[in-house]
This record gives sequence, structure tokens and C-alpha cells, in this order.
Amino acid sequence: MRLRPISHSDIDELQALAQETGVGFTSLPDSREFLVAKIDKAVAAFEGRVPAEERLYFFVLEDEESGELAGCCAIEAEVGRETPFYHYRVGKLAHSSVQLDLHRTIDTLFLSSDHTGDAEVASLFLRPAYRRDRNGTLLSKARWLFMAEFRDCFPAKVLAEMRGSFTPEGVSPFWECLGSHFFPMEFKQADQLTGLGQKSFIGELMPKYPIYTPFLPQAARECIGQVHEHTRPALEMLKKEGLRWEGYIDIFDGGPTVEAYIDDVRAIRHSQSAKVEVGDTHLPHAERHGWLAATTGMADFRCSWIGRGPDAEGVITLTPTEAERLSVSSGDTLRLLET
Amino acid sequence: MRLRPISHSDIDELQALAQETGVGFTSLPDSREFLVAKIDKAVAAFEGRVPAEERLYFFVLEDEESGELAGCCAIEAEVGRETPFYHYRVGKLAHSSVQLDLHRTIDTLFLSSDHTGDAEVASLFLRPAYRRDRNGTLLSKARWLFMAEFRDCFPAKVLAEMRGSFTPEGVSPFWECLGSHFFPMEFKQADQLTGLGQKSFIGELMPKYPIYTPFLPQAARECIGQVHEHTRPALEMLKKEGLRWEGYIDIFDGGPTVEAYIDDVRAIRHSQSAKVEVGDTHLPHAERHGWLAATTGMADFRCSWIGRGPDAEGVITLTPTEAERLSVSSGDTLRLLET
Amino acid sequence: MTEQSMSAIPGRQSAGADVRGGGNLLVRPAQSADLAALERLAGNATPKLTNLPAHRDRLEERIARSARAMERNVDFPGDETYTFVLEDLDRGEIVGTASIRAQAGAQDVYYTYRQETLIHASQQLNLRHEVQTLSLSHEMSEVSLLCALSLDSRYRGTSAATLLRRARLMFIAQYPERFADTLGVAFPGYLDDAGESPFWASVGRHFFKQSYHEINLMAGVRSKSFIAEVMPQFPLYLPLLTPQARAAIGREHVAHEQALGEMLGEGFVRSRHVDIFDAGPVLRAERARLRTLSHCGWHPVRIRPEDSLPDAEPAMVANQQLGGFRCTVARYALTPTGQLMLSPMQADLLGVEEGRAVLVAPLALPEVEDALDEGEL
Amino acid sequence: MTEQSMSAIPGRQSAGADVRGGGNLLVRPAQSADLAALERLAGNATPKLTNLPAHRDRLEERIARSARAMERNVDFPGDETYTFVLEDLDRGEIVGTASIRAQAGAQDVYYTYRQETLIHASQQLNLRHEVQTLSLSHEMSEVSLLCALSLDSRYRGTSAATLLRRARLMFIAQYPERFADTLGVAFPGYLDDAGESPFWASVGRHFFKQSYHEINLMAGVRSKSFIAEVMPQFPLYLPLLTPQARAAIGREHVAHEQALGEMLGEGFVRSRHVDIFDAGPVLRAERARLRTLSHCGWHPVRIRPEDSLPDAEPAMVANQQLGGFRCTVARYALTPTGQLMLSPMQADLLGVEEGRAVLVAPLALPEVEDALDEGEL
Repeated sequence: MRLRPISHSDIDELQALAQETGVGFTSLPDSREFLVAKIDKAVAAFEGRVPAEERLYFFVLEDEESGELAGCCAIEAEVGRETPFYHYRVGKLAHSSVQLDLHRTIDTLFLSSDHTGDAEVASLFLRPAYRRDRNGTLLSKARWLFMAEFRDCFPAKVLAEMRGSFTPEGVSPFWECLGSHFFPMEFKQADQLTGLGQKSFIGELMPKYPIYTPFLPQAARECIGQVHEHTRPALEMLKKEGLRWEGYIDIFDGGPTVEAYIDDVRAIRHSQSAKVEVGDTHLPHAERHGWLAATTGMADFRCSWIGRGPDAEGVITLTPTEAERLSVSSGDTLRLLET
Repeated sequence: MRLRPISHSDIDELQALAQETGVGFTSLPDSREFLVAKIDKAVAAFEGRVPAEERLYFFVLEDEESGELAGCCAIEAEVGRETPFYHYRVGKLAHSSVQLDLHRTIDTLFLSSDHTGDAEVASLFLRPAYRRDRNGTLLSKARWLFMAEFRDCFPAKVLAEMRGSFTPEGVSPFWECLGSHFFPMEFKQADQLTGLGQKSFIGELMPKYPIYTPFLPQAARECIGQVHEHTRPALEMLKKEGLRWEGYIDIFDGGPTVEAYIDDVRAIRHSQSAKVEVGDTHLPHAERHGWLAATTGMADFRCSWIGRGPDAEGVITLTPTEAERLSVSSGDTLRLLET
Repeated sequence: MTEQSMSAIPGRQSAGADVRGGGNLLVRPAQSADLAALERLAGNATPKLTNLPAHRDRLEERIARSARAMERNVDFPGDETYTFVLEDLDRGEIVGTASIRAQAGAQDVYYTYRQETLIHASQQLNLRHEVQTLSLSHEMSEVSLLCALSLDSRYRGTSAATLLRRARLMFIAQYPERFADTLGVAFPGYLDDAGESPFWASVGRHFFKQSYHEINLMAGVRSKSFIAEVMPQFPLYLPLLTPQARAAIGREHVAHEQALGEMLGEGFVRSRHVDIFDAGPVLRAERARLRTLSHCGWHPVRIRPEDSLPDAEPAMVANQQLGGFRCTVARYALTPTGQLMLSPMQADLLGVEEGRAVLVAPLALPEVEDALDEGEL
Repeated sequence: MTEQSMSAIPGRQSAGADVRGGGNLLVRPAQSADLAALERLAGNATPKLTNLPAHRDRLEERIARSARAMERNVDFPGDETYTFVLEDLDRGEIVGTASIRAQAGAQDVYYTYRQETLIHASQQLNLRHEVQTLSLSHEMSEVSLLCALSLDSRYRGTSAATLLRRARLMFIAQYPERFADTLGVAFPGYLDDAGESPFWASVGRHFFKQSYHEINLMAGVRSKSFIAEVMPQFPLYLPLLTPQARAAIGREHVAHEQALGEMLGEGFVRSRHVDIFDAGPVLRAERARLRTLSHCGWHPVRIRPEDSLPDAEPAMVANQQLGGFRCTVARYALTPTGQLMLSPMQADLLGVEEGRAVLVAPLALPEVEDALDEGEL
């Protein structure tokens, strides 16, 4: 399994993937036209043909034996540059009176576009059949290695939007109590339009004044900053990297946006460079994947698990298969992360 | 020189200090009554007689030979618990229109009390005669050692408010362009009232709607997040500890508030415990202070420079003078920080 | 002049069987001696009134304040409050009180919630969506406010209630320079069966630690600056309030339904404004549009024996004295030359002698032509 | 009936020497054939008008839209726009145009800035501080808007200007169901010597990449939904605007000073609202309070030879036809029994025969009693 930039020839496989993602994964609709445009955009990004701040890096996880795509993930270099990027920010307003001997702060939701210009990790999907062998970790963490390698192409901060809390019936209490009053449509429709980048309706219909959270019913308040139960493992993984919830939530479902300074992300801080030496086919190989390796080119970026770490001199010995998987040979440099 | 909790007997010296601080140091007015109350409050805090969230830890730097006070500093355990704590937060609002092919974000100042409940390091003052021998660093960093030692008594975040930018004539362009329109008084008066904790006028007079920064004259916009030139070294010191400007500014002068998660502060992360062994009077002694040592009791907290670091076994050997200065003896524990 | 030549103003309807001669009811400025009665009336008000706290010191101050206002030369409305009492002379009892605040927000700001409709339109989706909000407003601060009315319950629905309520307009008619061009009346808001305000339960409760009744009391006896400090500064979106709270907006307390109807009949209209605590309605009107003010007129007094007064429609009659203001109910019995006939007792009550002019307005309001809301709501 | 028996309405003042008989000027609905003239008028408007873009397709659409509105049965104001032209029959030229939008915000929201005063009071410091703001508002969306007036500059200040401006009120008087109870007029705002808007320079400029003139043009030809998306949503604090911008608030373009004065004379008052781009004043009035509407009346037509018409005060005369609406200036010469005397040419112009009723209003406005601002500002 290896992660690499998407290419034009992936279109059929990508569409198959899109059909599998289903509801709630709005950034990958089952529309060939949309997907072709998405690939074009990604290819141009990896080839450096668009300015760094406009790039959408879209990766696929490839089963290099079957040629099948196992999953995908993406990094948007700077969100909010082409379409507005909205959040609610949970802020505190002081309400106090000496006269009444009263002092409290009221939580308030402010519409904000504070994250404009930050990087975003997004669109991670792994086919159910491949949910094994730490493939999910590879998909998720390869992005940190990419960002570490091309640090100059990214801004100071990175964020990830987490799916919010829903009832077992698929209803978002946050939407029902708040968004539904302002958007005369179903949650799904609002979510889809947003996924497709058609967000001008948000600015048009969104309440412009802050929302005092005490006015929201408890069910809605409880959604603020809470994730969907299926999203909890992904959130945990991001938290381990140092991403934190700083009070920004999705305007529709109330799910948290976690964020970090890119330089503080553990995987980025702890990744290291090593020289490649292609060695014996029978090198020791850890039973459980523990080391990630990524190449140093952008257009031909590769990332995969390898069987061992570097030696004390900073040399990483690869099996021929591993070297082939990463398209590297002796003398090349790899960025490694123990994880 | 050693740092210790203030005590009732310091009142005369404290008042001498207060007279020296002068304009702009509003938390230490030359008022005996106020200072007595301040000492009472601090003593109660160090003795654990008030709940952790209400404590104001006020330290003095003592010349243990002359008995003179060289300076002071403080930690407020949780700001905004007794009087409202206000900031402007620089936020972004998206203003975009598909129709006009227009998309921009406008910087906006939101009145906020988001920092309610965070810890604050404040009130640092060092007498000019003592501005040598890294005494300033001792005053500033001793607080991190205190917080590391009593981590449970503090919340997740810590902040420091930095004095804003002023003209050589002592005028704050930010105040002139913004605050003066809403507060019919001089900057100095507003600043003093705030320093004394009499802040209800802020909530009463402050503009309640956000301020669009493009409406501010350039001179005022340039003050946003900028520090007074005298404050720059202090800001640099805090930045090295990992405190960052996250967009909060003082509502009067526009100066930045820097902040960090306490667990991320470098001095707190990197401090270590060591066992004390009192040794020879003639121990090697670094020419430049490089190691800070702090004791582990709250009411009898002491912090000072020592001449060397611990050995490989985590034992710190002190000269009798150093041990006496810190009031420790062999077998005691110290928290050390190389800096 | 024979009795036959005396004529009543024609075409006015009777104001109810309880008015007999009318000489038994008198509205006049409150005096120190009325303190105990005021305290009783404040305590018995249903519901309790923010602006009439049953608080002896405050009431004493209120009376003194009113007396000072009556003594002073006033050229434009300021922080005066005029407090009146209704005296039943037959019983020798004070049975009601009512006030006028010359400027609703003179000392403090007078905050109300203003109902507004925001239009959210989306070109992308080709739709238009209206959202209602309540915005904290001080627009009503400049109006003169009729307020603090409390009436002994035995008199409710009688002409005594009408006299007490509208005598203030007779006062305003005579001293226009002391009052704003726009008058307002705030009515207590709807309370549920448990005596709680559903609006407060959905809104104010979140911002105060005190209860609705405590806050109402504080708003009465203390400065109201806390409102600006504590109440939400940004508009409230109505869809986020509870259905019970939404239903209470602009709805009056049941005990005040009839009074509100009478004020609408007088020419007041419902404004966009409601009380910030209980969402009770605030009525307002240009002074010139009120029936009492447009239908009142000056008439010289002619004193006639009680038993020779013709049985005309009842009217409010007020003298011309500021501090000695008196307003009572008499018959609208005019001589052919336009003098108002009063009994010696009535003249005495009003402190007028023959030839002095009194201000007279019919007690029954003329038919309302346009009690609509002026497009305000 | 002799000439002596004919009488003009007395007590009206002369409307200026330029009115001779008045049969040379006619206001009527715009027709397709007027397109070129409209384009010229739109191009010559000073300053350029948002709601009259010199854009051929838009103007063509405008004429068609007006024609459709005239043909339709309309029971209440909707998205109709009525466009009229002023024809100088002597010259055989279209020399002016003016419109009525039945509902200012029917298709889009009609946004204005509403001037408000916030009171910030501090109990701690015992002071009270007023701060003025401008809030984005759509309250004017419901009014009927008199707009898009452009007049050949040779006619400025003549009765032609008056006719063009007020003929719309003669139309509204006849079809009240088609218009709102409140009418508004928005005047172009103040521009400096360089032709730039100081208000725009201080406000709008920060939010748009286009210039004031480009945005004004776009607001004319396209949907205005961009305003809600791009303009600041929160109120603007006036003290933060430049002095030049503050001075421009509610100030009209110099070329429209006289027109504004005439509209104030008509009974309009300055509202709290100003244009969002250039802060030009928006006047408004209850329809019933306008002089033209309260002083107009129906009179049967009596056709008399031109040379036998008495020299009475000039008046606007309009026929009763919706799509065939005609309004001209004639003499307010009434027979003793109240018929209006018209020359055969005038009657022909209006399309009326003897005995048909026409609506007549004096061209000169009666003295204004209360052109104050109704406490709105």
C-alpha cells in the first residue's frame, strides 16, 4: 500500500470510491464532471502550476499490487481563498453588574471566518475492505510528512473539521434547533451545497448577530463541539498530534474544528530525514507497522509503511520491494516518522 | 537575590516600590490601603486560605543581604472571576458575493471575555538599580517554576497582557481613534480605573457592536497587536516560552495579549526535579547565571539562581550560601530550569 | 335662564350607571398624608408594578418628587414625575393612584425590546426568508409615560377607573410644555397560571440570578443601569425562544385587558416595543391624536343649585391650578352661551368660583375611527 | 354664463412666469417609442442615477414592465414599476422621465442606513454618553418609492419640473390600492468637487473592489442581493467615520437641492434613513399627509374656447385613464358650479370630453405649516 498524488488515470477508480463514500461525505459527490475537475486541480497543485495558496493536494492510497484505490485524503493549502469559509466561534461575553452583585459570562456563537488562510486536512476516506494494517493511520499521517517536507507551501496553522453529533436516526439536534430556522431546507441539502463549494447561501441566510447559547435547547447545546461517534477515533488521532479544539464549530451540525500551529504538530516536529540504502530482501521486519516513510518530491510524492527504523547514523535500509514501492534507490533521502 | 511570597512586613518596602513604578503600572498604585489589601490577599493565597481559582500570588524579589525589595511580579490564578475581563478579539468576517466576483475578509474587533478563567502573569517590576545579573529573568521565569510545581492550582491556559504602542509624547493612537469616542475621559484615567479593578464602566460605555478595523485610521490600525518599545524584551522572553498572540488585544491601547496552554510553556515542560546536597563552599560557579532553582512549598516558596546544574543522577549540589538563600538542606527537593 | 334653555352636549353615550352626579370622586396630586394609602395601593397592585414599588421610602420620595415638580417652573420635559391620587370623598378614602413620568428615560435610559423583521434573501437559492428579532432599544426614552396606576379593586371597570386613567391627560392638556409630544403607556405583561412570566423564563432568566419578581422590584427601586450591563446586547432571534415566550410578546396581563382596550379607544396604538422583562405591550400616541386632548375644551363656570343641574352626559372637569390640580366627574351641562354648570359642592371641590374657566372633556370616548396600528406592527 | 361669472380658486400664489396656458406639457406613461429619449435622459442625469441606468436593454425592459403594470389588475402594491415621461408638445420632444416603484423592495430588499442614537450610561462614572450609529435596514422596503427622475436641464426650476415630479402623486391619488400608505423619495447624495462621494470613500470603499460609480451602476442593472452579502452587517459607529463622511450623511446632491425643497413643501419629511452608498437623504410621508393628495379634487370638464379661459392659477389636471394616464398643466378655472374649464386642445390632450371628471390639484403648494421632521431625526 502506498499513498501518492492522484492522477488523471485514476478517474474511474475515484468515481467508484465516490459511490462508496455515501451520505455525509460531501466533498466527493458521485459526479464524473466534478471529479474530473477535482483531479485537474490536484494535478496542477502537485505540479506547482498554481500558486501555493490555491493548491488542493488530493492523495490516493493505492494497492500497488491490484492497482485498486483503497482510499483518499487531501490537504487544502489555504481555506477560504476562493469561497468564504464559515464557522461559529464559541465566545464568552461578560454580563456583570456591581449593583446586582452579578458577574457571569454567557457563551455566545459568533459567525466567523477566522480560519481564512489556514491549511486544512480533509476528505479522508478508506474503503471498508482496507480498514486493516494501519492503512487509516498511513492515510492520515502521510499528510503530516508531506507538510513537513514542503513546509514553505503551507501557512502557520492547520485545521480539521470533525463531523458533529447526530441522533441514531441521523438527525442533527444542532441543525434542528438553530440552522433549520434560518435555512429553509433539509440539513442534507445545506451540507451538500457546502461540500460542493456553493456557499454563498450561507452568507445570505445565516443569522448575522451572535447567538446566545442559553437560548438553545439542551439537545442543541450538547452538540456544541461534540463529534459523531464514528468520528471519535479520527479525532483522537488528531488530538495525539497536538490538534486542539479552540472553540470553532461547524455552523450546521456544531461539530468541532480542531487546529494546531503546523510547527507544533507532533508528527511534523518528530519526523526525521534518512539516507536510503537498499539492502537484503530478508531484512528484519516489525510485525506491526511502526515506521512511516515518505519521499521528498512533490509531484512524485510517495508514502508507505516500512519494516524498520533508521540506524544510529541516520541511514534507513529498505528491502527492494519497499524501495520500489516508494520509487527510491540507494542514496535518496526519505522522511521518516515512528508512530 | 531571591524571589519569595510577599509578607505583611513588606508593606513599607512595597509602598516604596509602588512610588517608583510610576505611570502606566496601574496595578500598584501608591495607596497604602490598597497595598495592605493586596498583601492580605496574596498571603491568604499562598497559605491556601482562598479557593484556588480566586488566588492572586504576589511575589517579591528580595536582596537577602540588604533586606531591600528589588522588584515584584504576580500570577493571577483565574482572571475575570471577580470583575469582568475584557479584550478585543481581532476576528475575520467574510464579505463575498458571487455576483460581484468579490471575496474578502474584513478584520473586525469583537468585544470578548473569552479569557475568563485563564491564569495571568502580571505586575512585573524591577527597580532600575537591580536591572543587572539576570534579575529580570529570575522575576519572570520563577513564575513558571511556581506554576509547574503547583500545576493543579492553575487552569489550562496562561496569558500575559503587553503594554501597547504609544507615541513619544505618551499618546496611544489606538485610544485616540477608538476608546476616546466612547469613554469621555483621558486614557490615563481609564487605565487607572481598570488597574484598580473598577471595571464596570467598561461594560457600561464600551461599544457593543463589533468595530470594522478598516474604519480606523492607519495610526490606530498600526497599534493593533503592537507593543510599547520598552515592552519588546519582555514580549520576546514570553514568546521564547511559547506564548503567542492569538488575536486578543487590550481594549484601550491595542497592545497584544499573548497566551499559551500552561503545559506547553517551555519552562514548565523543561523544568526538572533534583535532590539537594549541600556541599563545599568552593563549588564551581558559572560566571553567567544559567540555572534557576525553586523550592517545592507554596507558603515558603523561594526561587533564585544557582551556580550549576544537577549531575547525571539528578542531584544538585549547593553551596551553603545557596542553600540558605533557598532555605533548603540536604535531602530536600528543588525544581530546576536551565535557561 | 330657564332649565329648558340649558343643554347638554348631544350625541354622547352614557358612561355607566355608577356615575351619579360625580361629585364623589376627585383626582389630585399626591401629598405626604397619602403615604399610607399609596403603600396599600402599591402592595395591592395586580400584578406588582415595577414603577410603583411597595416601598415606603421610595413612595415618600415619590410624593416629594411630584410636589417639587408641581412647584417648579418647567419649560420642557425633564426628570419630573407627577403622582396623582384618586379620592372617594363619600368614603373619605384614597382608592387609586397614577403617575406621569415627564420623560420615560430622564434619569436612566428607558429600555424596551423593539420587534423587528429581518429579511434574509438568497440569490443563490432564489428565496427570501423573514426572521423576527427583538432588539434592545432606548427609543422610548423620550416619550412621556403614563405609569404606576393602581386602583382599589372595588372600583375596577367603573368610571372611577376612567377618571383616574384619563385625568392625567387633562393635566397634560393644560401643561403641554412639561410633556413630550409623544405619550406612552406600558402595560404589565402576560403571566401564566402560576403567576410566572413565560417571557422571562425564556429570556431574562438566563442573565440574572434573581427571579423575575426580584428583578422587577429592583428595577423599581434602583437605578436601571444594570439592564444595559446584563441584558443581551445583540438582537434576539424569535425562533430561538420558547413558543410560550413568543406567545407572550406584546400580550398584556389579564387584569389589564380592559384598561388596554380603553387606552386603544383613547387613540393610543400598539407600538413595536414591549417590556424587556415580561414583554408586556407598550402603547404610544402623538399627544395631538388622543381623544381626551382633541375633545376637551374650556368653559366658564356657572354655579347652580345641585337640584337644578340638568341630567347631561358625564364629563371630566379639571381646574387650572398646577399644584392644586383637581379633576372630577360632573355633568357636561352647558348653558346656551357655553358655561359649564356646576353645583356649589363641585365648584368648591375644584376650587373654582363662578366665571373661572375649567377644562372639560366627555367621560365616554367618542367612537374610534382608526384604532389600527399605524403600520407600526 | 359670462366671463365675469367664472372664478378661479382664490388665495393661491402664482407658480412662475413660465407657465402660459400650460397646454404644452404632458406627463404620460412611457412607451416603446420613448426608448431613445429615455436613454438620453438616463445618460444626462446629474448625478447618474442608480435606478435609471443608461442601459438600453434595461430601459426597454423598464418600459415593458411599466406597460404590463398598467394593463394588469392590481389589488395591492407588488413588484410593479410605473415609468412616466414628460413631453414638451411644442417642441415635440420627451424632456423628462420619472418612475414609481410600487414597493421599494419588492424584487430585492431595499436597503438603507438608519441613523440611530445609542445611549451609553455609566452608573460608576455617573455619566451618559450618546453615540450615533448607522444600521443597515430594510424598513423602507414596504414603501412606494418615487424614483428615477431625470429632466432635461433646460427645464430645471420650471413648472415642468414640478409637473413631472408631482404628476406621479396625481396617479397615486387615483389608484391608491396600487401603492403603499407610505411614500418615499430617495435623493442622490452629496458628491465633492471631484465628483466623488465622501461617504463612499469612508464606508463602501472598504468592502468593494469596484468604485462608487461602478457599484451604483451594478445596483441599477442587477440584483441587489450583493448588498446584504458584502456591506457591513453590524451598525457603524459614526465617530469612527471621517468628518467628510459624517458631513455627507443625509445631504443631497447640489443639483437636487431645489427638488428636495419642493418635496419637503409637498409634505415629505426627512426620515432617519439614508442611502447606503452615498448617504443621500430618504424622505418619506404618509400618503394622506401630502399636499397634492389632500388638495386635489374631482371636477367635471367644461370645454371653452381657448381665448375665453380666465387667467386663473395654474393647476395640474389628470384624466381618469390608467394606461392612458395624462397629466398636464392648465388653469384652475372653475365655473361657479365647480366645472373645470379647459380649452379644446387641452381636453383633447387629456382625452376627455365635456362632462368627464378630471382630477385637479394646484400647481403651487400651499404654505407649509409643519415641514418639521416629525421627531424622526
